[in-house]
Order: sequence, then C-alpha cells, then structure tokens
Amino acid sequence: MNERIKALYKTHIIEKAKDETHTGQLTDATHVIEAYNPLCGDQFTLYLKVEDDVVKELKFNGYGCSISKASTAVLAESILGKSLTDFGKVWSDFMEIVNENAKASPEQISNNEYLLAFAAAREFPERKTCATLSWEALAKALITH
Amino acid sequence: MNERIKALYKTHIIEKAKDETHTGQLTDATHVIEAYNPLCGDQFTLYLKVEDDVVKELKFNGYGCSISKASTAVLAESILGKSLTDFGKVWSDFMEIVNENAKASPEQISNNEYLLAFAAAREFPERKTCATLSWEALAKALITH
Amino acid sequence: MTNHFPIFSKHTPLGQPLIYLDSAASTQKPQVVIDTITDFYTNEYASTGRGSYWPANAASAKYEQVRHQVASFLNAKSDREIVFTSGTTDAINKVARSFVYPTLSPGDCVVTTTMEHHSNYLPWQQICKEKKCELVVAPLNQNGILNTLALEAQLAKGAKFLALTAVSNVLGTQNDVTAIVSLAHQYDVPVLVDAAQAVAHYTIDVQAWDCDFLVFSGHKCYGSTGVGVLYGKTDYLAEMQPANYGGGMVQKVNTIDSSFRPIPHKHEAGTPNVAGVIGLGAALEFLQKKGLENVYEHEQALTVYALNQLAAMDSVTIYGSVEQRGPVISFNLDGVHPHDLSTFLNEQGICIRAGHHCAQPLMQWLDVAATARVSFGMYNTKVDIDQLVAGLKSAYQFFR
Amino acid sequence: MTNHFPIFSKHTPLGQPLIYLDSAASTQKPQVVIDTITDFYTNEYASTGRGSYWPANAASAKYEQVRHQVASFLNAKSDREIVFTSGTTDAINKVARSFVYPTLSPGDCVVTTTMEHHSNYLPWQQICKEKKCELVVAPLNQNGILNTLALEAQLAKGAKFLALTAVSNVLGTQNDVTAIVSLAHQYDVPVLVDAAQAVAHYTIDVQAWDCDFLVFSGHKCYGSTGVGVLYGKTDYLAEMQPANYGGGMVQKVNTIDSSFRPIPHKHEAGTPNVAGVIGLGAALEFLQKKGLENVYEHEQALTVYALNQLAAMDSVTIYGSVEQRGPVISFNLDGVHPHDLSTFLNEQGICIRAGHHCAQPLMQWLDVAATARVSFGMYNTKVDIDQLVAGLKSAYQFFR
Ligand SMILES: Cc1ncc(COP(=O)(O)O)c(C=O)c1O
Ligand SMILES: Cc1ncc(COP(=O)(O)O)c(C=O)c1O
Repeated sequence: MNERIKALYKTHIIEKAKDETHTGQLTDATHVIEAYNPLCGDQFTLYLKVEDDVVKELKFNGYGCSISKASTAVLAESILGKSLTDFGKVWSDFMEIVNENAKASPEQISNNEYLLAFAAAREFPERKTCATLSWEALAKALITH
Repeated sequence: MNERIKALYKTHIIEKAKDETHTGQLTDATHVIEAYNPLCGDQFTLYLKVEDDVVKELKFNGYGCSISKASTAVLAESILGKSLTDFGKVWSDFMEIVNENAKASPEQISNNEYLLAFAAAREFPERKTCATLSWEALAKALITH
Repeated sequence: MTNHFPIFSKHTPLGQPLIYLDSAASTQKPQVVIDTITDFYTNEYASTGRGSYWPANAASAKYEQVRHQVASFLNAKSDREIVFTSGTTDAINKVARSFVYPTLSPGDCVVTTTMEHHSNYLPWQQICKEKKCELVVAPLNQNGILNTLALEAQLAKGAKFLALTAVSNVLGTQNDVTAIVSLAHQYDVPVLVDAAQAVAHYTIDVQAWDCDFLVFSGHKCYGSTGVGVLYGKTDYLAEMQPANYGGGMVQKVNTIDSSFRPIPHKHEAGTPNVAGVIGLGAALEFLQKKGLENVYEHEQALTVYALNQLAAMDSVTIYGSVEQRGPVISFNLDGVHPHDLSTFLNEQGICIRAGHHCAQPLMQWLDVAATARVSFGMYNTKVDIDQLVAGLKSAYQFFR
Repeated sequence: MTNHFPIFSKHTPLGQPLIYLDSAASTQKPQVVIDTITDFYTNEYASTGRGSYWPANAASAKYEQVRHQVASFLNAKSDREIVFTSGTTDAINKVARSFVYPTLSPGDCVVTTTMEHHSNYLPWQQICKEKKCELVVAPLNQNGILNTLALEAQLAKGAKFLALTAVSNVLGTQNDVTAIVSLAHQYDVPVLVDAAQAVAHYTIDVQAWDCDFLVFSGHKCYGSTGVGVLYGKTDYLAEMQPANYGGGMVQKVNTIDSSFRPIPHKHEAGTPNVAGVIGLGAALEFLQKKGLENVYEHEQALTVYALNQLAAMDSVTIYGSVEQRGPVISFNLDGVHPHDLSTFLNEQGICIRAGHHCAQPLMQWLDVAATARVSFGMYNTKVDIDQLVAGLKSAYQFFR
C-alpha cells in the first residue's frame, strides 16, 4: 500500500469515520445546519444547542466519505463545550492545516493530533472539500445567523 | 497579373458586369424576383414579363460584384425570348459549368462562350454563390410559382 | 488499440500506467484527432463564414464537410438536419427552449424518465415549471429498465414531448429507442433522443430510429471539447425559433425585425467552434475506420467480463440489469464510500468516477447517495478490469 | 513577432507569403497556444468536475486557474464574476435572455447603437419584439462617433438596459466606455460592453470602466475557438437566472424544482470547453507577456500608417473618423466591388474581408451594401500595408 494513501487515511481518520459518539439528532437544537456537497452528494445535518454563545450539545447524521465523516466527528469534538468565539481559532487552524497553499507547516499550526490527521489533504486538493464540508457549513450558518 | 485571376475575370465577365443593356425595371412585370446573398449583401431585383411560358421582357437592377452582375446580365440574355421550358437546359448547363465537382469539362457542357466565361468559378468555389445568385433565385421563384 | 491514444504511452504523476475507466464522462483523444486540430491551428487557421481568401474558404469548406460527415454518420436525410452546438446540454436546452416551450400551455405535460442525466431532465423541469406544466417522469422496472407500459399510459394522456436517453450514464441500460419512438409517434408525441452515451459505442441511425431530435457531444466520442450536435428533422428545425441571435444566422436586419437564413444556419449564431468541429470530423472518421461493430463487440465482451468479475465479489453490489447494457457499470463496495474508493484507486493509476453522476433522480430511485462507476472505451482491455478487481480487493481490506 | 505564429512560416497554396489582414474576424494562433492545447489532449486530458483522480483533478484545477487569470486580466473583483461561454454571441444572448428579458414590460426600451455587430443587436431586437418593447438605436455623428447627447436623451427617458461595443468592428471607432457607463449609471441603466474588438488590443479594466457586464471571444485574442467570457458584477450574475440547465450547475434536483450552485457555476451547464478554456489561458498569458501597451502602440502606429497610405489614394474612400480608433479600417475602392477586390488580393496572398461585416444597420447608415475591411494584429507590419497598397493599385487597373 502506498505511503501517500496511508497518510491520507491514517488511523485517526478511519477511526473517527467509524466513531458514532456524536451521531444522532437533537429535538431541541437551537441550530440545524445542512452541509451538502452538490458535486458528490455527501450530506450531513448538524444539530447544535447553543446557550450563551457556548455549544452545549451537538449531534449529527448523514452520509459521506470517510474524510467528511471523520472531519465532522472531529468538528463535533472540537466545538463541544466551547464558546463560539473560542472556537474561531480552532476553525482557522483547521482550515490552514488542509490548505495546500498555506505557508506554515501543519505542525506549526496546531499540535492537536486529530486536526493534524487531515494535513494529508494538502496532497489531495480534490478531497479538501470533503475535509471542510461541515466546517464550512457551520461557519456559514453561524455567520448568517 | 496571375493567370488564375485573369481566367476568372476574363474579358467577358468584366465586359458583362458593365453592360447596362438590361438594367432597369418593368412596371408591368409578371414576376418580380429578389436575389439576395445574406453573406455579402449583394442584391438584385429581376423583373420578368412572362407570357405563354415565354419570357418577353426582362430588366434588373441592384448591387453586386462583377461576377454576380455579369452572371445576371448573361442570365437576362440567355432567357430573353425563350420559353421557360427551353431555358431549363441552359440553366442546368450553367450550373454544371460552375460546379467544381462536375465530371464533364465546361467545354463538353456548352459552347456558349458567355456561359463558359464562368467556368473559372470552379477554381474559386467561394465565388460560386456570386455566379449563381440570380440563377438560383430565378429557379426558386419560378418553381414555387 | 491504446497505441492510437498518446496519453496511454505516458505514466501518471505517481509513475503508474494509466488505467482510464471513465469514458462515460469523457473519452481520451486519438493522435489523429489531436493532429487534425494542431494542423488546423498551425497551418490553415481562419474563421468560417464569408471570407473569400485562403485560409477562410478552406476552413469553411472543412466545416461544411464535417456537417456532411455527421449527417452520414447518423444516416440523416440531409446535411441541413445537422446543427453544431457547444455540446449535448446546449443542444437539449435549445430544443426545450425554442421548440417545446412555445408549444406548452398550462396543464400540459412533458415526459422524461427516471434514468436521465441532469442535462436531459432539468431543461424539461424548468420549462414545465415556468409554463405551469407537469413534468412526468416515466418509472423504471425493478431491474432499471424503462417501464414501457407506464410510459405508454402517460403518452396516451396527451403528452407534448418525450425526452429519453439512448443509454443510461449510470446503469448502462440501453433503451429500445426504435420501439419507444414508434410508441410515442402513435400518440403524436415528438421524441428527443439523448445519444451522449451511445454515439461512441454503437451505430446510430436516425432514419431507422425515426426520432425527431437527437443530440450528442464530441468529447464523448473521441473528439474535441466544446462541440456537440443537434440533429432535427427538417420541418422541426425549420419551425423552431433560433435560440441565439447574432452573426452568421441572419438574412436581413431591419430596425424592428429581421429575417433569418434557412436551416441549419439560422441555429448557428456567432463564430462557431471551428477547430472543435474539425476535430469532431477526425474523430468520427477514426471511429468509422475502426468500425462501430468492432467497437461494440469489443466493449460488450469487456462489459460482460467485468460484470462477471464484479459479481464474483461478495462485497460488491451492482446496479441495474445485466441484459442490454452499454459499457457502463455502477456499483458499490461494502463499507467503502465511492469517493474514498476513487481516491484509493487513483493511487494505483486507476480512474473511476464516484458520486451521483449528474443523475440525482436515479440516485433517489436507487436509494443511494452515490455510486462508484466504471465505463469503457475502445482502448480498454481485460487487464484493466483485472487491475480494477485487484484494486477493489485491497481497498476493501484497507478500509475495513 | 510573426515568428511566434507558425502559420506565417508557411506559404499560401499559391506559393505566396501570407499577409493576414483579417484579425478582426479572428486572430492567428501563437505556437504556445497550439502547444498548450496539444499538450492537454496528449498528456493529461480529462473532463473537469468532480473527478477525484489524475488527470481529472489536474484539468479542473487548470480550468479554475484560467478563470482566475481572466479575472485578473479584466481586473474583476473576484473569480466568481467570470463565466465561460462558447463565445461573445453566446454571452450576449445569455444576458439578453436571462437578465434583461425578465425585467421588460410592454413599452419599455433597450438602447443599443448604430455601430453594433449583429451579435450585439439582434438579441436585443428580438427580446424587444417579443416583449413589445422598443429597441432604441443610438445614432452616430457624421464621423461615425457615437452621439452621446442623443444617447443621453434616450437614457433619460428611462431605458432598461444599454448594450454597447467598445470598438466598432467596421469603423474601428473606440467608444469612451468609462464616460458612457457613468452616464448610463446616472440614469440607473445597467450596461453591457461588447469587448470582442477590444480584448486583443488594449487593457480592459472592468472596475475602472464600471460596466455591469462585459463579453469577449477567445478566438479574437489569439486563443481557441468555441470559448468566450461573460464578466458580470456579482449581484447581477447572482440575480440572473441560468440560461441553460444541465450537469454541473445544480445543487439539488427534486421532482418539481431544483436549486442551483452559486455563481459562476450556475451559469455553466454541461461539460465545458475545457481545451478551449485552457487554450484561452495560454493566449492571455502570451498577450500579457508581450504587454498590451506595446501591442497597442504597435497597432496604433500601423493604423496611422495605413490610414495615411490609403488616404493618399484618390480611388479610396475611407469610412469613419481618423481619431480614436482601433486597428480596423473599412474602405472602398472606386468601381471595384469589395468581393472582387478580396478575390483579387487573395491571389497575392493578401487576406482582407469584404461584405457587411455582420453590421447591416451600420451599412445602412453608411449607405453602402458592402465595404472592404483590413484589420491588424500584433503580427502585422508596415510591409503588409505596403503590399496591400500595391495590391489595391493593381486591382484598380485590372478592373477599370
Ligand atoms: C464587435 C463584435 N461583437 C461581437 C462579435 C461576435 O463574436 P463571436 O462571433 O465570436 O461570438 C464580433 C465578431 O464576430 C464583433 O466584432
Ligand atoms: C446521458 C448523458 N446526457 C447528457 C450529458 C451531457 O453532456 P455534455 O456535458 O457534454 O453536455 C451526459 C454527459 O455528461 C450524459 O452522459
């Protein structure tokens, strides 16, 4: 098996893609966010309960490739319990990590190994939209709100 | 001056293009025919007086290149006094003479030197529509009539 | 056969031989097509139209010669029935917008099928929406074959038009176009056939099929990008309003109105894709030299072989019927998302398609969000399929 | 400069060096453009879109890169403002049909000018006819320059749209686009600029010009056939309905309706002319390397030289103004029909255009049925013009 593909799907991604900790839905969500990629049909619905700017609960369900699933799971973990303001930094870090044009190396950006697991997306720019699908949708929904 | 161009515009064509014998119009025409080439803007109006299938009078006016002018003048001469039925043969001969894919040589088709003057159009297929402009319009008008 | 296609003599950036299994999206180009385009631009480029100089007259002559070639390729009655467009999508939109739209009144219906590509679905949906008409989507039988009984019931109700693909770009289903057109004509319903997935694979005969319109793209039959063909019966093309207005299609322009040139020219506004058309001509000649019967036989053998190989894998689900299908196979590998599969196989030089293949209505019918798809061209071999199967096996292991 | 253009290293079929004076119809192609297209088809061909394999991802990346290149070539604010079309004509029809048409009510008016090419005249005429609106044709001053007073009067009456060429393809007149757009905006009239005759000749700056839409064709700026550009301001492009529906432009397809992708993608239905777009990218890069200021200076010098040479001949009538003109000159030679002239010059390897140049309204204004036209590209030289003048002199003799 070649090294590039191993790097892309390193254990954390395959592991997180199968992680069902946050799958499900919330009936009392304050925000319901649709993340949809028209080019491949991948689709997630994110349910958030935000109180006083803090994400108290998050569940998601949907359909997608391992990268989009894993990145949604990691998003859930990264934001849960955080204030939206604090999360801004994590969000930008993640975007930089997957950005193939970024100047900084992934390791210079963050030391969170779950975020860093997506660094190989830099080598696969056509998969970047998978990594950022839910992240982009979340930002868009919370900004327009 | 090169030979091809001389052949195309041989004396008969330049001569006939300037020939005003049949220019003018008829107020008592039985047929008024518009010959128009949308690609170059050339345009002639033909006035015919046809009685008992015989073309008794013909005048034309309009605007065009020497080839279309000369071919209209030659058309006028060839049809005047003829029955439309008899003219059919002249019409086909002329079309064959200018047809670059014809099997017969121009000289095999006709010995009318005014018709033969257009044979060089075979070498200039893009000018064929100039040679046939009025001829085609006439055929179309008399067939649909 | 690959020796005609220069791309196969190279390796991928990762150093693998290229195994191209996405011809349904677009075919690779034979050397002779590339050379024809290069030669045109290099040695005798000019725009077509009324240039009475070399190379403009040469370019115009070639352009019209390709029209003639397309007419005989499709067995059309006359060159005038051939309109060049920028692709299948453009051609379908022209017919929808300029031929069908003006005939629709509120409450009318237009019929299409569940297996259409978005390009043969959305134009009809949108004109129906605008005109408050109904888009009737003819259903499929369980095996992915068109339900002709249901179709006939819809036609009998007084449909205004039927738009139908010759071959599904997902299931590979090959419709019995002759029978369906004849059915539609019993109810006086004109038919457009989307031949995008047929043109490179078997012989099209518009007179035998008796379809009223037929469309395809050059890039899917070994030709240039940006060029397509709209075939239409003379009377229909003559009746149809131009979709675009501009240079080259006009007779006389007056201040308030204008008159247009006869068909096909009135449907070709603006400077055409001359190099594209000339490249298409080279592609059709190439296809005809190889012989569409030979191509068909070769690709059918490959398809059967691939279906057998895939069916032998427990982890693979194949969609659609086994009978009567073009060289297109959609499937899913248990537990592996098509996109992950595609990325994985790409590392081995194997190109497959993943996604909804611009056929969301069909995906809804299949009840999947996406499939993996392989499709073949004349350059594919059994070795490609063996590599694919090996790749599927290691992907299955890797993603477990 | 000719050494970049391989066609000039050959002779015509009659054995003459090629003197190409028809760049306003279409420009010749530099080697680098031809090589880019050949290389794409030969070494990394694939369709764009969601292919997660090489070469599809490479093709998509290049395609989007050219979009970015076009945006910066035009000084657009964002790549999203750039839509690829099949040409100028296609782009204008899209705006007429999908942006202006829906805003028209009976009695409204759309303004264009007497110097427009049919492609920027007929689309407006036809939508006005359909909507029972008036097409107002802004008049010219005696010297062929737009009469801005008359134009302003029309705009003040409440026009819905203004469609205007940057440079006349017959007279060469170069309109003061910035001033005219600003005038139109005073009356809240959006403006489309037809830059077909500008793009290869001087710097376009859509922000400085402040035009709402701008269109051009690849084949007139040293690029491929079958590709064009529609620039539109973000809000307008977003508001504009798609003109075509099909693959690649859709978000979600439901039975009754569908949602579309954001701009620019919603305006690009179907497989695009990928090779054409990539060729356009190479052409713009080539143009920028040569420097549009240098090109402008060179072509202006040629134009002045040619105007002087022609003016010195009593038998020649030149149309239009001497000031402010692009490298296009229309004229007539006494007693010699332009078509005869063109055929005559062609025998000497000299290519000129003859006819109405798809500008019948302007021909009516000039009160001629046809003109002869010469136009220059970066590859022309004074020697070409000397040859032309010599040719005109012998033609005059020959046809006396
Ligand atoms: C001023 C002008 N506008 C529009 C066009 C139409 O361009 P195209 O034929 O490439 O669509 C042309 C050239 O043909 C032109 O010169
Ligand atoms: C069945 C079918 N119809 C229509 C199309 C659209 O063709 P194009 O994108 O070349 O316009 C395609 C392919 O994309 C197709 O497979």
